[in-house]
Amino acid sequence: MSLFRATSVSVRYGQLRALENVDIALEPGVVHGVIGPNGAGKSTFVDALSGRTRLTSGNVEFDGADITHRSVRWRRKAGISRSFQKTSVFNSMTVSQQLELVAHRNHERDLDGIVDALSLGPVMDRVCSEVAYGTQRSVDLAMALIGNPRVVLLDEPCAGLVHDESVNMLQHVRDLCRERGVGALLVEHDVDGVFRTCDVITVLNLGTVLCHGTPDEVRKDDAVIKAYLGSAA
Amino acid sequence: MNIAQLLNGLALGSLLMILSSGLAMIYGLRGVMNFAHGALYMSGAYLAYTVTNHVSFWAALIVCPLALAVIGAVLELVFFRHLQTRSHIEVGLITFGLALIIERIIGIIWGPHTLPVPAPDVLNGTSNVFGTAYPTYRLFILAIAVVMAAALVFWLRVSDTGLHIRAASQDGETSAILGINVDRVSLTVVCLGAALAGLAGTLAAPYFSVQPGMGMAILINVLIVVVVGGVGSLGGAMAAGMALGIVQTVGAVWLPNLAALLPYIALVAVLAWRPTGFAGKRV
Amino acid sequence: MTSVLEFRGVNASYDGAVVLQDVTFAIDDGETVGLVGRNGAGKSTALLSVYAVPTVTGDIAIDGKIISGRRYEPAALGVCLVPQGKRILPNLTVTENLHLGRAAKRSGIWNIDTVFDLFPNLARGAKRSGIALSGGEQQMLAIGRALMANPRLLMLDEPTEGLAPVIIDQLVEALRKVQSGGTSLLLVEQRIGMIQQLATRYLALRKGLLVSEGGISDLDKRDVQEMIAL
Amino acid sequence: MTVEAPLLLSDDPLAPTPSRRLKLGISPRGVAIGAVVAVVAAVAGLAVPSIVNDLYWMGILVNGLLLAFMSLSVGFMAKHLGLISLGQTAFFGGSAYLVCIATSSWEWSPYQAVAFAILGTTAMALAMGVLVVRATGIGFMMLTLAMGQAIYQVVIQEWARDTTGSFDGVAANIGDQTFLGMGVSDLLDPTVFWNLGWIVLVAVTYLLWVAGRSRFGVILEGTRENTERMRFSGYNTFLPRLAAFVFSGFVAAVGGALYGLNSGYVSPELLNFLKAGDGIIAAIVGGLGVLLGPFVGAFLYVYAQAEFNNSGNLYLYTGIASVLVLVFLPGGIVGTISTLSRRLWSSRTGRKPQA
Repeated sequence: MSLFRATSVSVRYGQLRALENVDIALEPGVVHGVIGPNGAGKSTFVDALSGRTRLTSGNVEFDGADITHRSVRWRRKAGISRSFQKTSVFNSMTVSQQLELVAHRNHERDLDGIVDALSLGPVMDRVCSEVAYGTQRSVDLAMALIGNPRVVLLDEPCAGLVHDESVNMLQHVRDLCRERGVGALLVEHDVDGVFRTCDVITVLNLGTVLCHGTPDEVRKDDAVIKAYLGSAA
Repeated sequence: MNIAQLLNGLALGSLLMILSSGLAMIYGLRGVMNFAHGALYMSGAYLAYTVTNHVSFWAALIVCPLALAVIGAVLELVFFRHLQTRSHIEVGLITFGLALIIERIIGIIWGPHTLPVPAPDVLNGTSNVFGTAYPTYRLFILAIAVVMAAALVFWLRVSDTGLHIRAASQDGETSAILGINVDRVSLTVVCLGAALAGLAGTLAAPYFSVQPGMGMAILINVLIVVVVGGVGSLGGAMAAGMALGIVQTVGAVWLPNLAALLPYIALVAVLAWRPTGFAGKRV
Repeated sequence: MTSVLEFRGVNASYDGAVVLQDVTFAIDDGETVGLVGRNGAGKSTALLSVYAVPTVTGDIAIDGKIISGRRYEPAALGVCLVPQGKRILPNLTVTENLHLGRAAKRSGIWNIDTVFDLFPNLARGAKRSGIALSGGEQQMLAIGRALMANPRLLMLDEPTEGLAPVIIDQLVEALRKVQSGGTSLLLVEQRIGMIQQLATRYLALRKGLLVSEGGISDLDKRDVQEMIAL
Repeated sequence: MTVEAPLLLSDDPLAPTPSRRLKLGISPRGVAIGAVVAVVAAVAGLAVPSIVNDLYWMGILVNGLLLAFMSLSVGFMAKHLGLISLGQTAFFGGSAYLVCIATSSWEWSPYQAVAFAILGTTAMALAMGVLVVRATGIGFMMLTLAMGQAIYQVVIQEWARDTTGSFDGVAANIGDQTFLGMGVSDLLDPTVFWNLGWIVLVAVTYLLWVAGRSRFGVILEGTRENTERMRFSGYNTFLPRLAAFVFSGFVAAVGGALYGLNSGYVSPELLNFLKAGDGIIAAIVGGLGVLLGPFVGAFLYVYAQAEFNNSGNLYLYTGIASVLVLVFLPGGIVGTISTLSRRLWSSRTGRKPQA
C-alpha cells in the first residue's frame, strides 16, 4: 500500500482537458519528480492533489483512505502539505512571525531544525518582503515542511532561482525527505535538477503521462526524447 | 395589481436603470464605487428646476446632462486619474466626502424646501394604456430610458470607442499597451456616467419633485442595484435596476409592510446565492 | 541611422525593488534580437519598461524620440508587445480582440484579412470569445492583435510558453513571415533553440544587468552560456 | 504578468543569529504593561471634568467619547480584516434602541437593559457576520451598508411604531433607579457620565489592543494578507474573520448602550447612513492603520463639528475635511504623525525605520 496514491486523476475546465487519467504513488522517503513542458498540467496536478482544484474524475488516497473530497485544511492536518510556484508568503510579517504562525497550527516542536536546514537563521527578524527572492522561496518551502507532514507536494520550488540556489534548494528537499521519511512530489521545470534529485520520475505531456520510471529509464525513453527532451535543447 | 401599478414600477425602474448603468460603467473602468452618484442625480434635478423655470423643460433635458458631464470631467481629472494607484476603497470614501460637499452646496444655492417642477404641457395629461388612463409623463420616462439603454448597448457593441471601453474595463494595463488611450476612455466614461445621472435627475424632477434628501435616498438603491447586477456589469445593472423598480412598486401593493425592505432582502438573497451578483464583472 | 528602439541607462523597479539596472541597448530596423537570461533576470521587465509598467528612470527612445511614459504611446509609434501569458481579453471575440490592435492607428500590410491568412485557425473561430481558445490559438491571437498595429518592432515575451512542439513550429513559420515583411523582432524565450532559428543577435540579462551581447553564434560558446546561466 | 524578482542580493550571512525563542503574539509581560498603561490612562482621564470645567465642552467631549466606540469598531475591522463596514450604526444604534426600549416599554432595570442590549446586539452581529464576512472589498461595504439601512428601515416603519416609535424615537425610562450609583440626572450630566464612559472606553481600547497583538491578531493578519496560504497551513479562515466582526460589533454595542443611558432618548437618525459616515470619517481622519487613530479621530471630529456647526454648513466642512485628509494624508492624522516621527527618529539615530 502506498502512502499517497492518485488514481486516474482527470481535471477539465470546460472543453480544456488539463489532466487526463494520471496515476501516481508516493512512498515515504522517496522524492518523486514530475517534469514536462509548460502547459503539460504539472501545476494543475499539484492543485488537484492538494485540494485546491476539484477533480473531474479519479480519486486520491492517503494511508489507504479515500481523501478525494477532503478540504485543504483537512489534508494539511492529516499531514499533506504543499509549496507554491508563485511564492506565497506573508509579505508584511517577519520571517519568524510567519513560521511561528504556521508552526503553531501544526504543532511543530523542532522549528529550529527546519530553520537551520534551510539556513533561515540570519533573516528570522526581517520582514519577508525585504528579504531576497531566493530566501522567500525558502520561507515558502519551510512553511510546507513545518509540522512533520508525511507528504509534501512541491510546485516548482526552484522557479525564479539562479542555478546555485536551485542546486541548494533541491539538495535541501532531498535531505529533508530522506531524514524525515516524507513522501515528496517534486514538480520542476529544471530537468537536470530533477534527474539529479529524484528517485522516480513521471513525465507529463498535454495532461497525460508520457513515461514513468527511474531517471535512467526516463532519460532513455524514446517518447520523452521526442516530445520533450529533444526539443528542450 | 393593475397596469398602472406595473407601469409605476417600470417608470421607477427606468430611473434606476439610467442611474445604475452610469455607476456600473464608472466602476467597470476605474474600479471606484462612486458614492457621489446620488449627489450628481440630485444636481441634475435642481438644475432642471432652474432651467425649466427660466427656459423650458426641453432645454433642461439637454442642458442638465451636459452640465453634469462637466462635473464628471472634474471628478475624473481631479480625483480618479490622480488617485489611480490608491486603494479603491479610499477613493470610494473620497466620493462620499464629495457627495456631502455637493449636497450642501445645492442646499446653499436652492434652499431646504421641496421644489415642484412642472412637466411640459404636451406630457401633462394621461394616455390610454390597455384601457387604463395613465400619466403620459411617466410613459415618457419609460420611453427615454428604453431608447437610452438600447443606444448605449448598441454604441458599446458597435463603435470603436465602445470596444475600447469594454477592453479597458476588463484589463486596463493590456489595453494601454495595445495603444488604447485609457485615460481618454475613462474620461469619456465618467463624463457619460455623470451625464446619465444628470438625465435621470432631470427626468425625475417633474415625477417626484425636487428635495434635499433625494440624492442619498436613491444612492442606496442604486448601489444595491449595481451589486445585485454584478459590479461593473452594464447589462446586469440595467436588468437589476428595472427589476428593483418593479419589485419595489409591486411589493408596496402586495406586502406593504415589507416593501421598504425588499431591496435589502434582494441584495442579501442574491449575494448569498451568487457572491459576484447576477452577471459577474463584464461590461 | 536611428534605432527603432533604444534603451539608454534604463533602471526599472517595482515598489522600490530594483529589477533592471543601467541597461543600454539598441535595436535596428529589420533585425531580430533574442533577449536571454534566467527566470527573474529582468527580461519581461525590460519589455514592460517601454510601457512604463514598472517605475522607469533613464531614457527609452523610439526612432530617436524619447517617449514620455504614457503607456499607449509606444504602440502608436510602432513598438508593440505580445505580453507574457498572452493576455487575451476573454470576453471579447477573436475579431474584437484583433480590432483592439487598430487602436494604435497605424496602417500597413497587416489587416484582419492578412492576419487570418497568417493564422487560418483564427479565421475559423472568428466569432468565438477569447476564453474559448486553446493555448496555441490564444498565442496566435495575441500575435495577430499586435500585428494589427503594423508594428515596426514586435516584442514577444515567452511566446512558446506552454505550447506543444507542433504549434511551436507553426509559430516559428509565422514569425519568419513577419520578419520578411520588414518588422524587427525582440524575442524573449527560454528556448534558446528558437532564438537561434530566428535571431541574428542576442542580449543577455543577469540579475537585472546587461552582461553580454553579440552575434547569435556566440550563444553556443561555453563561457557565454555560463555567464548567462549564473 | 509576472513581477520579476527584486535585485536585493543575498542576505548577509554574517548577521548575528537572533535568539530563537519564538512566540506567537504578545507576551504576558506585554499584556501586563499594557494593562498598567491603560489603568494610568483611565485614572488620568478622570481629571478631565475638573480641568475642562465647562458643561458645553464636557458635552462635546462625551459625544466624542461615544463616537469613539463606533470609530474604534470600524477601525479594528479596517486594520485587521482590511474591510470597511458601512453598517456599524446597526450595532451602535441598535444597542441604544434596545436600552431605551427595554427600560421604557418592558420596564427592565438599567442593568438588565444594558446587558440585554449588548448581548442582543452582539448576537445580531453574529448572525449578520455569517452572511457578510465571506465578502471582500466593495461587496463587504455594500452588504454592511444594506444591513445598516435595513435596520433603519425596520425601525421607521409604521407597523413598528409600538416598539420603536417610528420617526418619533423612544425615550428611556429609568425612573428613580440607578446605574452604578448614577440616577437619571447623573447620567444626563456630562461631567458625571464622563467618568463611566471614559473608563469603559479605555477598557475597550485596551481589549482591542490586546486582541490585535494576541495570537488571534496574528491569525487575522495572516488571513488578511494571504488567505490561501492560511488555508494550506491548516487554518480555518472563516471563523477568525467572523470573530473579529462580532468583536467589532460588540464594541459598537457597548458604545450604543452608553449612548442610550447618557442621552435617555433615541431617534432613527442614530441608524442612518450619515451617522455611519460620522464613524467612518472619524476613523479615517484619525488613521486606520493605528489603533489610536480612530480614538483620536472621534474627538477631533466632534470638536470640529462643534466649531463648524455654528455656521450651519456642518456636512460641507465634514466633506471637505474628509476629502482633504484622504487625498493628502492617506494614513490619517495619527498615522501621518507616527510616520513622520518615526522618520525623524531614524534620521536622528541614523537607523532604518522598522516597516
